[in-house]
Amino acid sequence: MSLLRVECLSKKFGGVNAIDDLSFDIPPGAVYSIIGPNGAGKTTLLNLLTGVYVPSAGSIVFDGHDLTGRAPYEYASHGVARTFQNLQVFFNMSALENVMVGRYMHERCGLASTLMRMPRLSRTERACREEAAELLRYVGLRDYLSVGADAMPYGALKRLEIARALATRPKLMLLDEPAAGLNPTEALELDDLIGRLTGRGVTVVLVEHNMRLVMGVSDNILVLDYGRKLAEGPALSVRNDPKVIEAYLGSDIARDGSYGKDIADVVSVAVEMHR
Amino acid sequence: MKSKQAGSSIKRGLAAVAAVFTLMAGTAIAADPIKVGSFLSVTGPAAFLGDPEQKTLELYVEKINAAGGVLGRKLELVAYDSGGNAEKARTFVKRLIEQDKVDVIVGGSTTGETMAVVPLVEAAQVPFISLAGAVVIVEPVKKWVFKTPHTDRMACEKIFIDMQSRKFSKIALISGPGGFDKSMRGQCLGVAKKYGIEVIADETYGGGDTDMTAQLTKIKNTAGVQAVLNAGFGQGPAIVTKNYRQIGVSMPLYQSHGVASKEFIKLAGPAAEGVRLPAAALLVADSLPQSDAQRSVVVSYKNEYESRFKSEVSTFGGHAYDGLYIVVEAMKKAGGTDKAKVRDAIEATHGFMGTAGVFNMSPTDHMGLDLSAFRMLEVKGGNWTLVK
Amino acid sequence: MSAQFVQYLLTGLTVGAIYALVALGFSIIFNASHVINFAQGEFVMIGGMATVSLSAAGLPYLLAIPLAIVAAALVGLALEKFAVEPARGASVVTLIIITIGASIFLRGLAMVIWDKRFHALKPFTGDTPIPIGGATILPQSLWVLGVTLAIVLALTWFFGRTLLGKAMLATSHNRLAAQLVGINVRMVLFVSFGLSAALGAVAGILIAPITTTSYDVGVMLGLKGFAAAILGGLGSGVGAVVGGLVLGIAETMSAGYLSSAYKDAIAFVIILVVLFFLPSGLFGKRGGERV
Amino acid sequence: MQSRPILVGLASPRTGGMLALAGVIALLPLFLSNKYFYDIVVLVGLNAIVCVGLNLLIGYAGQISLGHAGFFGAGAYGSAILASRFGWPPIAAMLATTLAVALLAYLVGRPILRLKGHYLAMATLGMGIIVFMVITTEDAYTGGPDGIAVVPFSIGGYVLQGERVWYWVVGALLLLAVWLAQNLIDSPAGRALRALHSSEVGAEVVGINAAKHKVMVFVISAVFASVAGSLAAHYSGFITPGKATFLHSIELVTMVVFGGMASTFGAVVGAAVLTTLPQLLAVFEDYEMMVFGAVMMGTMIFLPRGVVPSIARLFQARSKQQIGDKESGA
Repeated sequence: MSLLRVECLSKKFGGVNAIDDLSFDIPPGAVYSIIGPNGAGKTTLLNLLTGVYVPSAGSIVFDGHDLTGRAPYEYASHGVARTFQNLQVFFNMSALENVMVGRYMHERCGLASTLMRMPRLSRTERACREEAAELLRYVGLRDYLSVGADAMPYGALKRLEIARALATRPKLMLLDEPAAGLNPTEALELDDLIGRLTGRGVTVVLVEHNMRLVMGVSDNILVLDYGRKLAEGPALSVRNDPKVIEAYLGSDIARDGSYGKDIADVVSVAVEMHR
Repeated sequence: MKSKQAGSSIKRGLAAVAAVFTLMAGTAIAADPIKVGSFLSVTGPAAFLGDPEQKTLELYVEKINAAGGVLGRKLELVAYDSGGNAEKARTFVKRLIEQDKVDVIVGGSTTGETMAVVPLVEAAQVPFISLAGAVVIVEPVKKWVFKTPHTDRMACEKIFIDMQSRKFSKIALISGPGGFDKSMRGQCLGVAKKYGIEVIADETYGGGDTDMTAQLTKIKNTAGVQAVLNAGFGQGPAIVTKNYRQIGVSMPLYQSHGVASKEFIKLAGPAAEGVRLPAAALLVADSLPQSDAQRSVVVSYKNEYESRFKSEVSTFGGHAYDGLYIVVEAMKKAGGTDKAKVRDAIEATHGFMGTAGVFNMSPTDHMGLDLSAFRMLEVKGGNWTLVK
Repeated sequence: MSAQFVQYLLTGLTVGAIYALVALGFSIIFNASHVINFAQGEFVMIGGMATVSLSAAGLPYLLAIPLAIVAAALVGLALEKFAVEPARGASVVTLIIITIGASIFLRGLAMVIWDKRFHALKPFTGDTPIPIGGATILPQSLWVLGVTLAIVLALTWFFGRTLLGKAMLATSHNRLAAQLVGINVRMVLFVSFGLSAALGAVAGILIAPITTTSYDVGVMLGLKGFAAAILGGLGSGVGAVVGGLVLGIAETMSAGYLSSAYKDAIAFVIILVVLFFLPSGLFGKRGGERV
Repeated sequence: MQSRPILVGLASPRTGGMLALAGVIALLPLFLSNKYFYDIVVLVGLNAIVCVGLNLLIGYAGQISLGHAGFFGAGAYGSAILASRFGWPPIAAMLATTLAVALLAYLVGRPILRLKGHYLAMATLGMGIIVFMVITTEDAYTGGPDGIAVVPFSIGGYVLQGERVWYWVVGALLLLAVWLAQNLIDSPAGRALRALHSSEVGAEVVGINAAKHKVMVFVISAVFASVAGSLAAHYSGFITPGKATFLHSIELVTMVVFGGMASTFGAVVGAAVLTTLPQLLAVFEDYEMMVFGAVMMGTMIFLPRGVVPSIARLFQARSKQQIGDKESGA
């Protein structure tokens, strides 16, 4: 049984296939990583899997519901949460309020009782506040409870997004490059955090360039190249797949040098494996 | 935290405003001079009305004071600019009544602002002479409200009589977006039948429109139209007149008294030749025969105004002149500024010769002009001339 | 019937050309600053009124017109220098309110310097209507169309061929990148205000002989220009021109064939419908934000 | 964050601000020496009600509207026509009008709130102008540009008349409006609005239906404007299309931004300042317009966040500094 089933998914942007006839299954409880060179379509795929983009073809079935073509908030209501590579933090609020927004689906009430401020609302508000504070502590942001998001450091914002996503009580959490821009210590802490997420019963989809992180936590890895599936399988088999090494070595350097460090990572890992 | 600060700063702000208010209140103590209140569209789309009206009031209040005032008291003019906005006019009239405690109000350039303040002056029982055109101001009669300009209905009638004499029975109407335009359009449609005239095309244009050829082309292509009447004021009629000639319409064009000033001819240029409109004798002051009873009044007003402000006289300023002098005469008759007595005296105005004609008011007629006060004018050689 | 159509078309093109010039002004400033300059209409007014007063002072058009354009451009530069520049970093809405304040200020100033009356400007080359296919057109309308065309060509050259123009274009695409390659972004902002003020002034001068001018003509023309710029797609030069022409023609056609009372409403309905299907206007930038 | 003691709760920003506003409304009559001043304050109150609603849309949800004078005008004319021409009881006329305006806002809002930024500004502007044109053109019902007289407001035989009575009515309604707005802001829905202001995608992926919320707040703000319009019509006793023009829409937005976006009390202050300013500036006569424009520009240049937030920030900075001084001194 799979939590998320993707079949023949395609997305075209003006004639270019960003995602091309892609199919895969994600079982519940796993950490499923998506890797690939820059421009392989990883973020596009995440946008498709959360309803931000509407697919050109194919279907997305989550937890038994066909969500193809639905809006992001409908994905969320079925238990899909995500973080963003380009942060989508609510900078006009405090950290606590950011997480409280994440509780929205479980707390909202009718317009009339909102406007009249019924006592019930005050109670749920208090509970919401406490739960949000708890989540901030859980991701290690206890020092930032009442700090404005616009005054928080980058690393903290990344974890803030995770806390906000957790607040929706997701079944599936998609993390888009959570380690990018973090220092090695923070990246290590992330390792631990992802481990704890699966401990809570949340299935994790990880898009990441940091190969040590990916190789360390993943149960399964999907390798994308030009929007197509290059390889899929457990970390070990993907590591040894010559096509993967070829894709990384052969194309990425020529295409774009901006992720030099990641490439070096990949190369070193790949070369190590080949010996 | 933020909004708590906010709350206390509002309090401070409001207290400051209130303090200013009380200061202003303090200035209104002396009641020695006779206070004439006014609110006029000195700016905004009706500025061409309000501007000469304000100038006229200033000029003649000064003149009357220089000659010793009224009943031994000086006149004091308290004037506000309503910008043609009825809401603003309402507030300023409250200010005139409550704050400035004026004895009488002469003002209201447009019908909209006049009608908006009617309930206020009626409630406060202050004599009010409006300078706006529409017939609704004095029909039905309101106890404290009078007006000096001819009504739009009279303008329609004057024009239709002229059309009748030229054997026109099918005409087109084109009107602007303002209250004056709409009201006159309504009145003309209402009285047309009485003069055996049928309106077979009825077009409108918008405020700030730069071109009316589309509407005029439609009129031109309407079969049977013998003459065109344009109800409007401001720049609209000038553009209509120009476009009219541009697309080569040959039927006679009538304008309303809303453009009764030399400025219209200047704006429309040569295209204005042959345009007819009904207006007060003021526009043709110099060509009035010496025997004309109105001549001395209009010539002296024209000369006073033009030498002081170096700009052409208009009938609009004349309405303010008439209003001011009707009030002054009434105060003299009433022997004071008692509002009820002044009102009665205004209502009893009889045979007063103003720039618009002879005023004969009565309890059923709070304007007091008849059709004879209107003259039919035609533009000839770049000037207004009397149609014989 | 067809003569009627031609007449509506000619009228629509003339009016539309003026809207297009005003819309171009909106777009140029928008590209440089992402601000909708609500004082754009006042440049139109300044152009017309300054020409009126200069030619009344005895200057021939050949002198009065360039002087009026320069005057408007100076006002545009001053607006940038003293109102927009000091508020750098403020939100876009704040900047918009500043330009609304500026437009009220300029209108008030014009009222004091000049007066509240309408003024006529003599047509550049007479006012004998020229017959075209059963319809007529004023020589001044030809001036409007011709000058607009010339300006569009000149702007195409300016943005495509000159260094400054390319710098302005680059800034509109990516301000940060432009700054990084050494473009003086503040200079671009400054120039864009001067340029669109000059464009506005030209529009005001061209139209004044047809419609007369006064201290508050800027309000409606500014509004229509804004509508045209949005219809065409903000920031797009082609869009501004097409938007202006479409708006002008839509207005006259509705006045001619449908209802003159509702012609503006019809024009706005057309804009709303276009935006419903093309949320960034006819030629606006497509594509959403990247996440 | 633990549950707070009751006393602190009372002094919370919300309650504190409400108490302050109530205090101002209660005490202001001490300074109002005649009906004219009452009139100004009533107008301030009516504008403030519109601005409090508009601020929910602009300041919190981040959606611009340049068409709210249209809703104000629709409210005013709806009430006026139903009550004065068709003889409905004013309260019924007002309710029916409010419902109709809410429906209008809903039908218009659904398609146009998909637009963003300046495009939304244009669409709302166009909608407002269309409402205005209907009001001026359909003169058989609306009286055209010259406007129509409106019967006084009455409830069950009691007629609301006179500036003083209206002062208390409008004061109470303003408090109610502020209370409703504050309740909305401090609720899940309010947070959702602020969230989609900051990042629509971010809000959507936590389950917020952005389109629905935008339409909801658009309708709420339209209802505020419509009710204020209905009241204004009955209060004035006469209405003209002047209050439905796009210039008035811009004036309303200016009040909100001037007072401070995302600050309910800022909206009230903005309405107060910009409504009274023309009265104070009347002494400048011909220079009034220039001074008004200059005040607007100057304020926004030097207090770009609007009067209330900028001043609040100033005080915060100062009090922090004072605390710092004390600590370092001790």
